[in-house]
Amino acid sequence: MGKIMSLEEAVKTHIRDGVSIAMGGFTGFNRNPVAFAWEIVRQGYKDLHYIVGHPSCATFLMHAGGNLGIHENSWCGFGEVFAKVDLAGARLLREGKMIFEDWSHGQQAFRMLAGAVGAPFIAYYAPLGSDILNPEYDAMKKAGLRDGSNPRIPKEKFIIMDDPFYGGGKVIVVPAAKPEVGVIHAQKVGDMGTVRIQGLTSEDKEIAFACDRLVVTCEEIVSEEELRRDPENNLVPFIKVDTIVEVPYGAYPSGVPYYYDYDSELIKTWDKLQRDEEAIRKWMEEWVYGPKDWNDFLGKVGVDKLIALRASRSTGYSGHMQRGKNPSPQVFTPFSWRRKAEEV
Amino acid sequence: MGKIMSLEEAVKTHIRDGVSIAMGGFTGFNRNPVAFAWEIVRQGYKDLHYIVGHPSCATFLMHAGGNLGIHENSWCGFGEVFAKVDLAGARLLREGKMIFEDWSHGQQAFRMLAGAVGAPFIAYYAPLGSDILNPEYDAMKKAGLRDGSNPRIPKEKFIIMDDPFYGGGKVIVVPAAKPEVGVIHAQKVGDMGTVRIQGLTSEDKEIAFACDRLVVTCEEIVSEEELRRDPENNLVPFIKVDTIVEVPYGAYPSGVPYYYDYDSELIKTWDKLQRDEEAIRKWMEEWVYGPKDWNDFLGKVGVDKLIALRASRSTGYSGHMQRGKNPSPQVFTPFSWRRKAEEV
Amino acid sequence: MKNIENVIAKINQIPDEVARVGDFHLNELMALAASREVNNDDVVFAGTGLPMLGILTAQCLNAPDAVLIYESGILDGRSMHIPGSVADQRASFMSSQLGGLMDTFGYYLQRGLVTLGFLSGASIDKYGGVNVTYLGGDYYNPKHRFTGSGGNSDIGTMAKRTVFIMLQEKRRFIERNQYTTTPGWWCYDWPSGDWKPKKEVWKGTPFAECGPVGVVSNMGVFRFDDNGEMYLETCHPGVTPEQVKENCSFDLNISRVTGETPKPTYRQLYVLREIVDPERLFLPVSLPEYPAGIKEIVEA
Amino acid sequence: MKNIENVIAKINQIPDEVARVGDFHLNELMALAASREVNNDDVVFAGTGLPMLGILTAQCLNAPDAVLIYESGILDGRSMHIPGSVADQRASFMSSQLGGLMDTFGYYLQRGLVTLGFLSGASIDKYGGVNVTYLGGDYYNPKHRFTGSGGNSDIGTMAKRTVFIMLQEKRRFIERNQYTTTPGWWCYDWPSGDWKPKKEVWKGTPFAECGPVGVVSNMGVFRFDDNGEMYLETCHPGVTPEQVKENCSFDLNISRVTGETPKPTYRQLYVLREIVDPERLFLPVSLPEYPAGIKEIVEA
Repeated sequence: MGKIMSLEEAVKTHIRDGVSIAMGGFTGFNRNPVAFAWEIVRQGYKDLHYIVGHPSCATFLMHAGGNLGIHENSWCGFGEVFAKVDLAGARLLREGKMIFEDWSHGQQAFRMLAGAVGAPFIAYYAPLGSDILNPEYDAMKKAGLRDGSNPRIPKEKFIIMDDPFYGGGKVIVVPAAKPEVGVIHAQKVGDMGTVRIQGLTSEDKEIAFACDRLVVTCEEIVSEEELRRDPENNLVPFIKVDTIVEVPYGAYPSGVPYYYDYDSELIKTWDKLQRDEEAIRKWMEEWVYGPKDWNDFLGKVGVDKLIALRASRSTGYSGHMQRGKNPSPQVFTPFSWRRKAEEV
Repeated sequence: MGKIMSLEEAVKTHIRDGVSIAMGGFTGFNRNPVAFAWEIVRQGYKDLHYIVGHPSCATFLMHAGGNLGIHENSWCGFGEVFAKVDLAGARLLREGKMIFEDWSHGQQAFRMLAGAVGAPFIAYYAPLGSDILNPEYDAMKKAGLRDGSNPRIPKEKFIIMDDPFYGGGKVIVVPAAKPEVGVIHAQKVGDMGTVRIQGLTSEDKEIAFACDRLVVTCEEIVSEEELRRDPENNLVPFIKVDTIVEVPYGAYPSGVPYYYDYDSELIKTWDKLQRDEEAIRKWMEEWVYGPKDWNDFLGKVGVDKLIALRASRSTGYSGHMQRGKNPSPQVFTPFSWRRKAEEV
Repeated sequence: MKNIENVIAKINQIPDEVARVGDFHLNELMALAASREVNNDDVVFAGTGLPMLGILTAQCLNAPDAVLIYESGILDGRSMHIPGSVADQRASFMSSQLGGLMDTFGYYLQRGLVTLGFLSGASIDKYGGVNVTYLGGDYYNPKHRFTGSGGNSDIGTMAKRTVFIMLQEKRRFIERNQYTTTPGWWCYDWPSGDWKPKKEVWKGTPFAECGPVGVVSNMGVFRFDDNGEMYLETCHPGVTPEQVKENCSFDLNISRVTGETPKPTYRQLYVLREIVDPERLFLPVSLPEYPAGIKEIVEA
Repeated sequence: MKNIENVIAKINQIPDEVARVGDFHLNELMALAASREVNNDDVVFAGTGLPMLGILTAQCLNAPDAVLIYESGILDGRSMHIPGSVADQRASFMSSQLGGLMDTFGYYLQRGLVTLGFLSGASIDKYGGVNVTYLGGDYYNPKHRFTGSGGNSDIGTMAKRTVFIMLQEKRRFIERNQYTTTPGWWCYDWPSGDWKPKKEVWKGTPFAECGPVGVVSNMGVFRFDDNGEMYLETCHPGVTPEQVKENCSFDLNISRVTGETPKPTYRQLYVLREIVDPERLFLPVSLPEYPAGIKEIVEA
């Protein structure tokens, strides 16, 4: 089909300095397109305009790599159990090396939906009254970016208008998100491009349609026919997919339901390292710039780790990795479910 | 759980004269909540404010029964292969017995989405330039209904505004749809209310969330646990469902994928009868007001018909019913699929 | 019972030569004229009937990669049996995505992914604007009330190109529609209601250049000139430009006629009859017979 | 390996009597204070950590029908293992719907279905407004930059009731936040930026009456009066109202204190420790031991 590429090719084809890009997944826990971000860092593109909610591991790498110029975001951290704050990003912000525009999760999701369905804007009430709407804190306007010259940057961050239909008070109208490139990580993609995602979908469908060119990295390229036997379960149709990259463990250290769990250890390591610029630099040298390719990186991660993270095909997560201070109890009955249904 | 009711109870509980109501499915082909409409006709409610796209069989019964007062609609007919025009509705319109407001499919879908996600309005470009936007043809305004007194009727049919964000010309802003009652017909509903729909979903998810009270009629009430094993495939969560009605063949003569196919014969009969008011009246007497209950109606339809319509659990439709002038060929290979993948 | 594998296998045995007048039905000619509108890279929004026949035939022959969208929520279904409507479960078989109207009108259509729409209408104006709402009487007291827009006005304004299939009658090819459901190249500028070029009314939107590019009637095929006015391109076999003009209320431009609408080939007829609609859901039950040489292959 | 069925079966054997000071950890007290906020008919938007512990405990005891929503797209999951975050696959087990952010922020939250939100913050003002964006320096050059809103400002303004879990420090309980991420009962009226009651700014919307109803800190539990001002309701065991007031920058109203924050019962502690978080993902690893009589039942 001509859609299937290697990771290197895909990044080279779709990324250039200054490109606007959205990425999928949710925090450090679920389907961040990490391998793709890792390869962006290796290829060294600059000044990306990043429009996202919370693909935290991918974001951290690009912060550490200094690849972002504008970052529109609603939650910048790793994931609650690890560390909520992305200090590498905070540093860039403080040093004026990156323009950071704050949104709420709901706003970013609605903006992405508007972009996905071709609407120029969308109405959302929250958070009326918040400093997110403070004109002083419209970082992109302050930087002179809202002059209409960039077709992907709206002339206003938002407008507030009175509901003309139901007399329902004020409502915030936010502009559609229009990233040039979207990157999502899926479990399976058919050889023509049909995308199947298992587990929560975050904003991945909205990103897939809001962007002009979509790259889907995936755990497996499978027969298109397999995915079309139950088309209700496909998230994105093949016509919206420009490039498919098969990259096993491509979301590591975030998790991919039914394939592998998140690696708390690596994310906690990042959290420690980020306090010290030199320490991050060293880590990046060894783990990002050093490896021959993604498989080589996985080789360094090691088999023991990958086996510990192996997800059960029944529950979608690992029953074996230790997450807390005590080991996970082996539970084979959905007890809280049954408690509710039978005992109450 | 207290959610499960009989058809009679469900109609009595949720419908009253003048209530605003949305119904799901698509034309006469797919999951019209026909049994629910049939029972509305039997119980004789008047002046319903009906906000729909195309649930054609259900609509026809309520036209013939004279139950509708306001009808906001984007396509009023049976289904292309039967007859495109609903003459019973046209008659009511002509006689001034029903206010009919024209929309496009896209507008009604977007309006229902806005209602579903709590937005007071939504932006949609089409059909700029059409008589659908002609102020003279705003039937509800003409009838004095846009005075703000009814919280379910917006003060404007639409506004046209300039896109303030991307300089993208004019865009139509349409108000959210806010039906009081929504009725959809599903294949399976869990005993707590989780809804599973197979095949195309039309606007059913949007209707389910846009309405204040949702009735789901279904082919089967099943164990909630069954539907929760693959929650990705559920369309509506149990908290949004107020009433569940198990009514086998509850969408007949429209089809329900994997349960039964549409009955062209009955719909064609309707098309013939609708040309003659007296003929419809007789049909209604015999088939709607006459039967003891829905099962009694099905008894009149007869076993031969129900067996002919039986849907294959593989394809979701009947391989046996004759639809065209020739019998259906028995095909067991998805030939057009394979032609594309292998031969081209 | 026919073995469908054999039916398919024979496509290439049927000669791709032009059929003689008398060997095909007018509906077949029209369906195949529609089929020629489909490019291999098109994403097509198709309604039921002749357009569906045309596109399914195109997928078998000239445009195997064309993608079909049914407005009910189906993308690229590969039906084993011809759907009776866009919402027939048969339409969803082996589709890439199966969703609902937000998918088709939002994620696909308003997102700008649809390149070709096939529509019909009760009447069409000289700029390709279409009425599917009512004819006769007035809006509130119509003589003939039709279904209303459905997806007609959405698709007709936002698909890159639209082709209409129409019955050729004086009352259907008109100067201005009584009700413009689907704007053509000229339309109303609300709230003033001024009649203006679509490109002006839609200026700045992503859809200003989208609109009708062809009409297939039972008498000929029509195109639109740079001013958005309809002109006759070809006449169906046996029809003269003057006859077409007589069946138009507006002053049809017949100065650019290039000749006759191409007749179907036997291979096209074979695909249409034996593969696309063997059930005769949309094709008439009595069709002209194949000539002897071809009949032999078909029945072998 | 423990048999989880036995662990559950023992819930009712553990006495529901109030634990003595020393038999529980402060975090447990806080989680259980959160748990008491949950009504049986609540639809709860919960974040990770103490709120999750509180709600999962409530589902086992006082509010079995309460419905939990994780903002990532999960409704009513019934986890076998405590999720490490709202996007942990563990959170989706046996859920009623598994979708994405449009489901949670659109179909559930802005649609008005969420009755209770549990949130935290870096600082809180006396009207319950919260900052999760930055502290120190200024917006463009922050001393401490945090995650930013996430769902905090959405949930905090559109859930019917919101309860915040906060660390009690002078710099965190303040007159006015340096940055108001999530408005409380007073907030900014943009574009003027006037500071006004939320009920005025949000007047006419479906959410004018939604807002903070409680704060649980490590020293006490707070409520809001009719003017939307925070007051102290109870102090945790061993803490005086004056000590709480000292750890507040604004002039805390301590005139309405009703007494001590209820101490956990042993049954609550058992559920929290053995059923909700046996992995000690959020609870400290070293917790006070059960008293002998209870230990016997637990270990049996």
